[in-house]
Amino acid sequence: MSNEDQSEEKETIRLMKGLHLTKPQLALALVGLVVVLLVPEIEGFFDNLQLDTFHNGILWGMAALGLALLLNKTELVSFGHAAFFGGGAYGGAMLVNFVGVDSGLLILFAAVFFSTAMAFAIGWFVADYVAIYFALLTLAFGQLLYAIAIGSPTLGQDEGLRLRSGGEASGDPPSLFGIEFTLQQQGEYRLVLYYFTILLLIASMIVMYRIMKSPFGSALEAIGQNRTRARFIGIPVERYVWGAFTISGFYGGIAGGLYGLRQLSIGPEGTLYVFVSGEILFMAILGGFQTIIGPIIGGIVLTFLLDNVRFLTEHFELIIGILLLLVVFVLPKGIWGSSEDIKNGLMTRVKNPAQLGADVGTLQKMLINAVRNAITTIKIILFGVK
Amino acid sequence: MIELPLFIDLGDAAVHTLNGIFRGSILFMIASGLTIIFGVLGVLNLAHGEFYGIGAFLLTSIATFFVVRIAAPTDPLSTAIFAAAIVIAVLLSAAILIPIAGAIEATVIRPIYDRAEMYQLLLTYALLLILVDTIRIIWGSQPVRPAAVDGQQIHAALDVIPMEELFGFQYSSVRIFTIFIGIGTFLFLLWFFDRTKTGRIIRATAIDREAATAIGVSSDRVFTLVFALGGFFAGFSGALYSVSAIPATAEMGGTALVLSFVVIVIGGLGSIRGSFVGAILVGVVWSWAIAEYPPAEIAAPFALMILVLLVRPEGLYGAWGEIE
Amino acid sequence: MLEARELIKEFGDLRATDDVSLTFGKEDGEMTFIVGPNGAGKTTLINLLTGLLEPDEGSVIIHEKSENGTTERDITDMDPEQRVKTGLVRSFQVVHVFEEMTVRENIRTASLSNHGLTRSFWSLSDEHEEVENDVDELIEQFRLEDVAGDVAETLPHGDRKLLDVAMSFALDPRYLLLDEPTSGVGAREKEYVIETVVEASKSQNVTTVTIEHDMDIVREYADRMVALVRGEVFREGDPSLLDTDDELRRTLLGVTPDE
Amino acid sequence: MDKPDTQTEEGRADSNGIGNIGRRGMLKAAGGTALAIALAGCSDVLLGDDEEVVDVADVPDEPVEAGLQTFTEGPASVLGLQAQFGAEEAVRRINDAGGVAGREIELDVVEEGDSWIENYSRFVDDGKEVTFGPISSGGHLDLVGEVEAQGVVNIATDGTVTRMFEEELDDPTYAFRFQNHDVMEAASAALTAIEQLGADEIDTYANINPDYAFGQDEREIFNATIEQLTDAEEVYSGFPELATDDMSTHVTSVVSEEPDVLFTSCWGGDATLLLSQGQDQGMMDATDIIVGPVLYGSANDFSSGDIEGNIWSGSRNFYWDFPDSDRWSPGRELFDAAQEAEDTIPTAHYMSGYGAVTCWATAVEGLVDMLGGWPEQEQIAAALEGHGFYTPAGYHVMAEDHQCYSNAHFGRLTWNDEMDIPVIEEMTIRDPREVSPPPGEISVEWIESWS
Repeated sequence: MSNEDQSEEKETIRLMKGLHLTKPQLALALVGLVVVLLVPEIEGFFDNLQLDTFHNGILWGMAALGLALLLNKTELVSFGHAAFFGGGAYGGAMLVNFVGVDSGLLILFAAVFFSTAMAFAIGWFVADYVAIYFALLTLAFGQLLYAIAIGSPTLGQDEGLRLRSGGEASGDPPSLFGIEFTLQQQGEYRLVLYYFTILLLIASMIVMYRIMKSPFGSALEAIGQNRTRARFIGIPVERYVWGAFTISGFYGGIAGGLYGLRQLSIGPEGTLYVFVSGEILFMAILGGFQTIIGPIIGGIVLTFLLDNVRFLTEHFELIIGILLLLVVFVLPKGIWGSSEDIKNGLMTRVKNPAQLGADVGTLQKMLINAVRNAITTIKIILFGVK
Repeated sequence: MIELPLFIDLGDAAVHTLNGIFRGSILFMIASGLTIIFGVLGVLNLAHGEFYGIGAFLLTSIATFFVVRIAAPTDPLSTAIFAAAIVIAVLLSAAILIPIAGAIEATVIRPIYDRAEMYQLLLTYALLLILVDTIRIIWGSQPVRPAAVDGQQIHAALDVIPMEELFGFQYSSVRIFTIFIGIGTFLFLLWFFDRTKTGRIIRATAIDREAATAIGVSSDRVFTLVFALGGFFAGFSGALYSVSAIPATAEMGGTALVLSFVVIVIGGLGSIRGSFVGAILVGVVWSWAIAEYPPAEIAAPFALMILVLLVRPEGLYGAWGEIE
Repeated sequence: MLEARELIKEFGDLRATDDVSLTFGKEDGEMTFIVGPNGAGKTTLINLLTGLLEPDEGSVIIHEKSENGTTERDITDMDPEQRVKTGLVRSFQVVHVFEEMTVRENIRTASLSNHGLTRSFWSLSDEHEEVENDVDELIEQFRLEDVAGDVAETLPHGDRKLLDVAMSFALDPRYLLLDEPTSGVGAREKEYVIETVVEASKSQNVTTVTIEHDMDIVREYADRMVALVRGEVFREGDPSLLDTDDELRRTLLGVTPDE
Repeated sequence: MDKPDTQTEEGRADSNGIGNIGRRGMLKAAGGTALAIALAGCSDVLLGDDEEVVDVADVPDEPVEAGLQTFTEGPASVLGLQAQFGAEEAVRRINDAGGVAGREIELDVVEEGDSWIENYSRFVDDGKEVTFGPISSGGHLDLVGEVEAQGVVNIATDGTVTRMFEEELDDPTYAFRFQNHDVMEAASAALTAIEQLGADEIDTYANINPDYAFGQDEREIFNATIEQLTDAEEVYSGFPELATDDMSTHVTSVVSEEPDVLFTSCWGGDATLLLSQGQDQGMMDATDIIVGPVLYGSANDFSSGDIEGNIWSGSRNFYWDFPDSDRWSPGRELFDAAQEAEDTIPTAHYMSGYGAVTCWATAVEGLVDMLGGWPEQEQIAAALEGHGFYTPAGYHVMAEDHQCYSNAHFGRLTWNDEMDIPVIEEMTIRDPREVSPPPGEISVEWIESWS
């Protein structure tokens, strides 16, 4: 879907204004869409493919997509994005618990409204800050919300809230599009919600694509690259960062609201804690935040890992840590962002097998360097800096 | 049997404050490393809290090794020997972190200095996960304390040192010493960066990496040294905390890290003075918040941070990435 | 007409501008050059006028012609981005461009802002005809055609300077404040850069205020010259003063008439 | 000291306790199957060589796949690993006794983390026939809706949300809880304090509870009970952050208030921290009695210096040395098994895992006997309601509200120098009817109805 540097010569197909795909890209997009739509059908055939995981992965990915707007354009690292994901989830849950609403759409609306309002409020505080201060301040706001949720008996403290009818632990799921579901029809409810999610996913990807390609997107990019200059071409920097932050919170709200509707039960640990913010951030980077589809892929992949490695080994943190390490060194543009590089790399090696020999050489050099570094380190520790 | 000190006499307010200063001293030793590493290397090390955790666990193992081999303190001499063993255990725990941190810097941190912030965060987060699990593999996932001495925790065995005669009031001697060590660390760091050659080289590197390289300083070595130094102090404070019988857990690094963020943001990133004042402030405010309004326990440090940032966006001693 | 009125700015003990009062553009399209030794407060003055710095005392006024004479508009408290909307635009001594954008995107972004389009998040950046026309024109005017598709950080220095100025022109300036547009540019390119800038200013009748160290350039292009020394206005008047005023020559060039 | 008038080691009276039921009687009550006997801990005596495995044609050949989600890491692993050890011991015994109606159990264990729903769904997808866990109370609330919807029986090992089966779940089908109605332990704590000090002697009390819903619940019930029975007034209530690293400020506050009674529901590392910092600051001298329902859960982490003073601890529904293990070998055998397999003192959470598995296995075995074939989930769920069974802890009944009822243990926490471990002495055991509301009633309302 993303197609940042399409060359004019290639034959493209225009899906909508500003959205042109080459034939292979279109084919890939269609295959992807079909796969996504068929996940509920095919999950039974694969041991490790779970609709739950896939669905949640998409939702986390949507939150990461909102964050990618900040990362990619304004070059700001938000380390408190769980505030909007969790804010959305809680916003929806509060409507269920305190107002007694059981319409899924209203719950989602409340979720989006609540998290957008929160992003609007927090954005006012943080829009002036840059670099690591921005990261730390967003982190502080995120933790403050976590502290409020876990300390408030009204919000259920660590137990969180249920989004089932009456807010009860085994109530019926909310209604969707006027359809009522009983507890036993929860599977069907989730299926409907899944397809609804796909619809919203496609819509939000298109919207994000357009935002990134729009004059507003250009202005944000200008802000990211040189705030002073942006100011002196007449861009109201803080207001625009505030706006981008709010949009990003809006995405977090949709994702969090749908997450609440999917889980039907939410708590602070899983939606608001600082490491949740970290996960959202890393999903965006893992998939490739410079693309539209990257954060979604990052969301699905990391969620898949988190859900599955746990069943394989007790030491899943170790495994995931090593994988992230590899991402930094081997796939800096993320999985999706690097797909072109990987393809090119493979093609060169197919055409020119001698390259493989050079690879071995590079690897050798890297190893020798690492050993050398280690020796220097020991020397420094023993004898100090020169 | 050892007499337990009672210090009700001191008055609640003073005890709450001392409790806060104690915690602040521990926090300072973690945060100072974080802030120096950020100031010189420009990397916010998310795995920094794990150095603290590893220090705490190392102490449990090393102190246990000593405790089962050395006579329990009964008279001044045996108390002195015992105390010396514990001091050695603390220093040893912290010292082990020097090669650990140094090796981490040289192998995985060094290649990412020129990368964008988010990659540095991602990498150090990966390190955090790896180190947490390494702790679990070595020490297990349940809370660990050093072996008891005749049923007493180490600090209780050491609390026979008469505080009342020394200071005129009753308070845990180990805690008092920890506070002194915190202040000592602060003064040492000021002296180190101001007066010593190595300290000045580090500062020069922090201010202008290229200029420092031009005058013949190996920035690689400086970075390794600084990272190892940060690891040392984090481990040191973890070890000290463990001496006070606080159970070491694999997760302790996370909480310490987040609180250290609060401290260095309040103080100003890169400022040693700032992190000292910030740490004591966070500790005391936290302690008083619990005493006056218990539900504020978790939120207090973050609320304080937001408040400070609203009034002084660059932190109390805003140094912005240069060591001060 | 742009007026600096009794501007004072202190940095600690240092008074960077000391009660500076100046008026620029009594006639539209006037080209004023500011000269002075290092640390004379030239850049500070421009920073105060454009809003990068806030003065400790004094004000910045724009005089606007209207049907019933002129009206004064105090812009001292305005943010830089608001001042840009009044036509007060600047360039920087150290090139400030969007390094990872192409030349075209750089100018386009400025132009989008000028057309008030940056709030639009549904249209596409490159689909606004009026913007594209402006961008084409500026690329031609600043002779950047060959590098239009190149990323800014890869450009040679002279082109970067031109790009910086071209972005300012994309904002339809009425007052253009240029901070050493030729600094760091090689001798041969210098002429080319300044000529291009002057040409553009003349053709659009823009009032310019330029900081310049090269006295030959000042002699050749200035309508008027202001010399700042230690934060104060030392001389103000015709550029020929550079040749006639001995004291000025001494202060500025370190030369005495005898030499 | 006056003898309390409830059952004690010396004065067991009530038929619901295990006291006056002989082993033969128990065998009868347990349904007589080899499995039930093995799980009650009497295999060596009663089974001998003639163990008889139920042989029914309709029982599948493959083993029963079961899943347990528990905290294997993090601060709560102090509880979670005990539950895992207990469940594994029960599984071992079941398999040694020939399985459940001939089917062995294969138990998969996964870290519960904060993914209760995902874990359960995964278990169900993987074809687990029964699931156990979690430890987390919040997790249990998350989970039960899922269990009810997906219809594979889950027996929670902990998940102490008082209102869970009182208010949240009306008419549950598949979700059960073996341990523990926290009302029983909090009320026992209050009763213990009153027995020890006398109702008239208690004027003030203080609370230190972990800052989450469980801590709030325990405090609420303790306060309700003590205020119902005495004129005492609460002088301090602190909620240290869960798994905190410093409680000294809370301790300072308690010491300065000098309450007659301190109640604490801190557990795991929090319990050791509270007691050791309490020792540092003289908290044991500043209070007349400290009552903590879950203190013994940290039995493996205490040192003798931590527990000096008048500290009384609960052990929920199980204490390995009650009745005295010299006389009651099942307790000793379970202790030895835990020592041998994991070098650990089995605590109440060991029983959480053990009891949950036992509850399910004995019910299913009985059902197979009755039906002559392997039962459906619905049938198992129905059979679990009202199901009574024995473990080395005594008799338990899974009531119709899906909350298991067991005896509550409370006694003085002391150090056993001989074994060099903490033990509980002067154990008082309370019938569940004494300290738990009847199914359908709300705990606090029930306590407030006492006269």
